[in-house]
Amino acid sequence: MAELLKVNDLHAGYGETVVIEGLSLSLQEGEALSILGRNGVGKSTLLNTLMGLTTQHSGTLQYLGKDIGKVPSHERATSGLGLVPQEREIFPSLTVHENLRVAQQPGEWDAARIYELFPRLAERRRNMGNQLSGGEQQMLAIGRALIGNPRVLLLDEPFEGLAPIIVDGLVDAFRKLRQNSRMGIILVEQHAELALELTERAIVLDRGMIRWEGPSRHLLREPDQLAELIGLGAE
Amino acid sequence: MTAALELQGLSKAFGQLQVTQNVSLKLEKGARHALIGPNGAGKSTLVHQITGLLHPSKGHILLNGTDITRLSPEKRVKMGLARTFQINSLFNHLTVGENIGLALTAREGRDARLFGSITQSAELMDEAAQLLYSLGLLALAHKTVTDLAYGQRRLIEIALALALKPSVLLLDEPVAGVPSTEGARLFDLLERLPQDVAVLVIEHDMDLVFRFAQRITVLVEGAVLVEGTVKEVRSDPRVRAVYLGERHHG
Amino acid sequence: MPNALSTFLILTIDGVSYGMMLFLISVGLTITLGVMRVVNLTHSAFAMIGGFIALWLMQTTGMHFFAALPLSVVATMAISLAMERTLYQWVYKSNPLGQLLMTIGMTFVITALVKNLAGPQIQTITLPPSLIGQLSFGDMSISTYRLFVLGTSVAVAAALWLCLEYTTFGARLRAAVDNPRMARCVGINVPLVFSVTFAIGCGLAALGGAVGTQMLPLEPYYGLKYLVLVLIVVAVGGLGSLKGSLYSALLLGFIDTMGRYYIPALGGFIIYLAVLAILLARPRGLVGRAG
Amino acid sequence: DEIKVGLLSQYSGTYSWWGQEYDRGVEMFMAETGGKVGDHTIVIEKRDEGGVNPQRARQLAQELVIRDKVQYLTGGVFTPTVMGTADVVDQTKTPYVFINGATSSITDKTPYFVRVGYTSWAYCVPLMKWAYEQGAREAVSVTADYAPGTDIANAFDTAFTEQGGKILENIKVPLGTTDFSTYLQRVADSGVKHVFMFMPVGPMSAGFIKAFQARGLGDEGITLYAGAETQESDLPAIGKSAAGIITALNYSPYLDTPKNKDFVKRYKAQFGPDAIPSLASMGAYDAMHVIAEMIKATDGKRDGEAAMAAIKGYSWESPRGPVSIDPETREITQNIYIREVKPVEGGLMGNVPIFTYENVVEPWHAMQKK
Amino acid sequence: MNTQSNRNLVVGAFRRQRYNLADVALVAAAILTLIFGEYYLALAAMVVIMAIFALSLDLAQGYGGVESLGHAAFFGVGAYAAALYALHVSSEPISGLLVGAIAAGLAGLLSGFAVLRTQGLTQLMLTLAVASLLYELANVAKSITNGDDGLTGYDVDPVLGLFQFDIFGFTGFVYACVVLLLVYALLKKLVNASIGQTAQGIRENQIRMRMLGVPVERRLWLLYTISAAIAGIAGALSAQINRIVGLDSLAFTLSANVLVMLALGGPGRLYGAIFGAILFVLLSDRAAAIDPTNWLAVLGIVLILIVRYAPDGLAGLVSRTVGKRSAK
Ligand SMILES: Nc1ncnc2c1ncn2[C@@H]1O[C@H](COP(=O)(O)OP(=O)(O)OP(=O)(O)O)[C@@H](O)[C@H]1O
Ligand SMILES: Nc1ncnc2c1ncn2[C@@H]1O[C@H](COP(=O)(O)OP(=O)(O)OP(=O)(O)O)[C@@H](O)[C@H]1O
Ligand SMILES: CC(C)C[C@H](N)C(=O)O
Ligand SMILES: [Mg+2]
Ligand SMILES: [Mg+2]
Repeated sequence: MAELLKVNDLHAGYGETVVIEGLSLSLQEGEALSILGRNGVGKSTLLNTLMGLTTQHSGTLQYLGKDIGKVPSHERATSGLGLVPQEREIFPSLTVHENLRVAQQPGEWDAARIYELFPRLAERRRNMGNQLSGGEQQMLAIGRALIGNPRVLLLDEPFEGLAPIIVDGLVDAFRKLRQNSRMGIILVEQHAELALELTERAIVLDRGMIRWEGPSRHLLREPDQLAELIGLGAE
Repeated sequence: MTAALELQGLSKAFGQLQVTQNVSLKLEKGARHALIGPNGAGKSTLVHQITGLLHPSKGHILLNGTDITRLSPEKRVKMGLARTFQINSLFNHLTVGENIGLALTAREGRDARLFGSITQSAELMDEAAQLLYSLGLLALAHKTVTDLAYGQRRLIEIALALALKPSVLLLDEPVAGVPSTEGARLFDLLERLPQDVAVLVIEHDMDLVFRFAQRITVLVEGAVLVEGTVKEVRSDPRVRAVYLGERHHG
Repeated sequence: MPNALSTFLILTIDGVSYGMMLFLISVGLTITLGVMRVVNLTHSAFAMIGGFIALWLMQTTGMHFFAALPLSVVATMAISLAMERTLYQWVYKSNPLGQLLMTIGMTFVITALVKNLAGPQIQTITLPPSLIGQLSFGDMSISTYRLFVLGTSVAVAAALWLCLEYTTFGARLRAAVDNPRMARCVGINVPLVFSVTFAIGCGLAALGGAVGTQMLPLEPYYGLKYLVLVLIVVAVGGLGSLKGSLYSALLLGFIDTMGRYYIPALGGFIIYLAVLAILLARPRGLVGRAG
Repeated sequence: DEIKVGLLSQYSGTYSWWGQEYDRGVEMFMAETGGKVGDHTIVIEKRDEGGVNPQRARQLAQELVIRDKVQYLTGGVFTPTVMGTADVVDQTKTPYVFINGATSSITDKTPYFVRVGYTSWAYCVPLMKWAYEQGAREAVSVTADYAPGTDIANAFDTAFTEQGGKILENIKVPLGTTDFSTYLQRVADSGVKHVFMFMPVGPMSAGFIKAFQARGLGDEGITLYAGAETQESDLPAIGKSAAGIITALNYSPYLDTPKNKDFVKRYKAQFGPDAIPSLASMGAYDAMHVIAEMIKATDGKRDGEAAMAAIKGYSWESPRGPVSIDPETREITQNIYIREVKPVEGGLMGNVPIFTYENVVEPWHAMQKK
Repeated sequence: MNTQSNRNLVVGAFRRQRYNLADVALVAAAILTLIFGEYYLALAAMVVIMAIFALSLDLAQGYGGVESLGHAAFFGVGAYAAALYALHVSSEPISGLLVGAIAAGLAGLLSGFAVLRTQGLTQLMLTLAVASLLYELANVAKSITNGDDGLTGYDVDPVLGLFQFDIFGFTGFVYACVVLLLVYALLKKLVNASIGQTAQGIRENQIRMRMLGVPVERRLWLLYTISAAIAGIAGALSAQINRIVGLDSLAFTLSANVLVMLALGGPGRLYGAIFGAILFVLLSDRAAAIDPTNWLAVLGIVLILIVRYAPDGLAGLVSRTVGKRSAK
């Protein structure tokens, strides 16, 4: 089993500001990892750093054994990293279909499969990106990441703003995806239980550092500890 | 008693797409009402119409008994309507404090004053501090919005609406992106709003909705599917089929 | 007295061909400004560079007009590419106001350079015999040159429209503009896309500059002088809309021509009145894209 | 002593051709004299008027006189930029020998103005006479829509009517026009055979003439009459289509006089074989000549009144022919040449003199007196 | 935490334009000019006039986010109004300034109706169109404005009946400085007041401002009118000090120049406008004297470098080095 990602003593942030302070983790092929933590602890920043969108101050970042710390974002994307950003960031002046088309990379996912996963998008395929409802945008953001056929999928709160029934569908799809492919997944999610159910390993972040790391099952069984880890800390 | 907010047969289309179809809805004073429905059902579009950012092609909107269908957005706000946006709409390059300051200035009708600013009013500054404190934002008051994490920005979105002290408050997915514990805390805060404030909330987190709402309207493809109490809606098989799915029927 | 109808027809053709030439010169800016959101006030200077290169080629090497035309376009594209890779990297990073200043600064520098190289006097490109003269249709005669301008512009418009609306490149470009950060995340090489697009925009300007010398003669201050005209066409058309620029160039060309003939007293007013009226009625321009 | 002379010209913008030409005229004078008048040395302070900007011209004049202590001003491209300096010149009694700016009334503004260029009337009156003598009876005038244009339209009309002709229509073209098709359509529709034009030297002139020929109006036998529009520097851009245009002006580089031949030769030696002097470089050269005369008369002292008195009635031999300063009006009395654009040696086109109206006294002032 | 300190947390979150070192430096510069720059006073007065003009644009653009390529419209209207007033009504200068301000303010009020409904490029073009129309109007109305030749021949009385305008520009400079000082103080008050904050809010997010109940257009209108009136004061000053008003005071070049000044100095800071005016006017004067032919290239290079290395203008540089602006 190949190691997809290996992060060692990473320090990163925005310009001078350091948000991630000395974080290490690794992700194996076919593995799913959830990242939990309160608002503002640096979950998104971590994903953004993997994608090359922030300033990396020190530490190393390896993808398939190669250091990608200096590789530009678009090359990371074409070589197999895919991001569903927290704020969706749909391209407003592209239609739904074009939003998918620009992200297409060779592989099993294509527009037809995305439309199958989200029939709603098929109905709206001619809408401009800024003429979508919030949930539709979320679906499109997920579809856009999938159609890039990534080996590592970075999901930043993908279930936010979706109708419960869609979340159910997505959860099913997520499970299926995990059975059928060797994709590695990093999932940032505010609904901790849901995230823990879907992944085998979890990391709890606090102020850019790992506060807890272990099997997801463990936290599911210990709701008190979970609450303590991600609940309300000192104000 | 006149309703705080009343929609009468509202309709709206984008080209072929009928986003709002003959929607009628009534919020009494102090109502705690939820609007739910599938993605793209037309919930946000409805809020846009109520606040005047979009114009319905048919129907009327009444605020405390006055027809506001043709009024400009800002007039509606002055009459006691406030909203939050599903996608954050803040003053990104201003500080958190300045954001709230703008809302308070506007509410007090001081926004055109050529001299003097609200920083000179101890009362209003205390109010701002109080509001920020209640949302856990006080320590961030001096930060520029762009330097905040998403969840923190969500809270400012709500703070801006609350600062207006509205009589009708429309919340478009207020806690999306806020961790569940803090989301719950936020809803507590909403519950503690003065008794005469009518709240209409759009939310996909059913735990919160079921706890908070007295009545729920379900919107599907622009039309009202059912309206009723939590219990009625929750057990409605149609709602389950198109929206709730299996996890939330219990 | 010739009859009023044929006068009107001749004026129509004048107006349309003038409008088409405006379109050629401004369409590149529609792309850089409207699609790439770069306030490129150097655009009209690139038109001038194209014109001067064509002129220089024809004068020094005796090259034929039809050979000099594509060569000057290519040369201008090369120059623009070199500038894009260097100076424009700064431009992209600044806000609209900063872009405005930087690019106007570049126009100043180019103007001074051209003036030192070519002198302050005006110059025009000599047309080949095949473009000189008139074609007669009944009792109306139309200049061949104007027909040539018309044909070239129509071809360019069609090609561009197809490229931007129907190819993946077009979509990627728009994505890169909407949100460069996210575009990179879906694997779009944003700098490359920008370079190519920029060069195409400048190449078009060069074509317009070289073809249009009969109507807008070359001189060092060309870049500053016709800038406003070009900006007006783009604004009236609606940002980023090719169709919009086409309509607006045609409309303005037509209104200007007709106005000058039938209401000469309004002379210089007419175009600004038209702009004011159109933009008041349609603040996003004739074909305004949302967002 | 060091005598400072302020040179106001156009160094930036569309009209910077004037800057180049004034500089050359001045440089020729300096090269010829070594910049010396007796034991005084002339130092030139150049300033850029930057377009038709009377306010700026006034400010520059003020700074030149007050701050830089210039004793004389010269240059000036447009009527407004010359007029703008009037009160500064008047208050500080600084003689201003202006080279261009064709409105007659300029010299009335202050007794310290003196003209070495020409006025619209000075060339329009002979041109109208010539046109009438060649058989023109009905004509239209096409003029740029700004003050000098209006002035010239007036001059055309008065002078042509006086001869017995009739101007059917005055077509005004806004400044900055590039597409002349409509105006030419009006010309065609009017059915006349003679067109008097006035445009500022530069793109508009060239554009108009080209469009005139491209529309086939020349081929239909319509004669175009002009003044300075067919500058030798612009003729290459106008091309062959300029052939046959009749113009009237106070100078032509193809004047067949020894003085002018020498002038052209020295000009080419100094600025390159392709350079051809123009009314502007010639004017600047003469302006320096006048200033030198003033310096001589005052022995380098700052005395505006004495300087002005010294050149009233002064006459000399200019490259353009014999000239003198009218003591009353401070206008220049000079020959006006009727010129035709035709091929000259070197494969070029040029304005070749075909007739001379000698010693033309500025007509507008003469008219005012009546 | 007590309420007092909580309140201070909030109050401290508001960034304000205080008087700072930059202002002291400017006053010192003015005084030094007066003492040592006796031959440069005409130029210095020009700087001051342009500073007022740039300040007016800063209010509309730097604070209100209204983009303008036609601000000369108001400068010109103010200038012509003051000149015509001096010519036909009274040559008293201070009332002349007011007349200029009112006329320009009216022009702002009227054109604001058209301009403020739009944004971005459209707005730029509308401002340009308005200014161009006024330009053409002034050109056509030769009997009133004297067209290209420029309006001259009016007298201006001594300021306050005491200080005669002199050819050295002494009175002119001091007079302009005093006006600048007053305008500057007024603007400082304005931008720190509620209207200033409202303006920033509108610039940041119009829709949200509406959703706070602010009639956005009306507020911008107010701001734009004030800005126009101040531009009118600058124009009127220019008319009184220079004794001539040309069409160029309505021209595109002037509009473009003032925009450049503001950007050089740094918008949204007030003293930036003053820096920009100083830099631009001095630079163009010096460069033009040294090499009139190529000064444009010099200006171009300076522009490029400033935007590159001091993107928020000289004022930004200053505030970064002086560290005055309350950051973070
Ligand atoms: N663009 C930015 N510039 C500067 N600081 C930033 C920026 N974005 C985020 N931060 C800061 O970095 C810290 C971490 O932010 P991040 O967005 O990674 O948090 P998060 O864990 O994803 O929070 P949330 O759950 O609210 O999305 C926060 O304190 C935030 O204020
Ligand atoms: N400007 C527009 N033009 C065309 N269609 C639009 C436009 N704006 C929104 N729509 C469509 O209208 C429908 C309703 O959108 P709306 O945002 O109201 O949905 P919603 O109920 O709020 O959904 P969500 O829960 O996902 O936020 C969507 O299908 C959307 O695609
Ligand atoms: C450039 C020239 C055409 C200027 C004109 N002679 C004038 O008086 O202003
Ligand atoms: Mg986040
Ligand atoms: Mg919604």
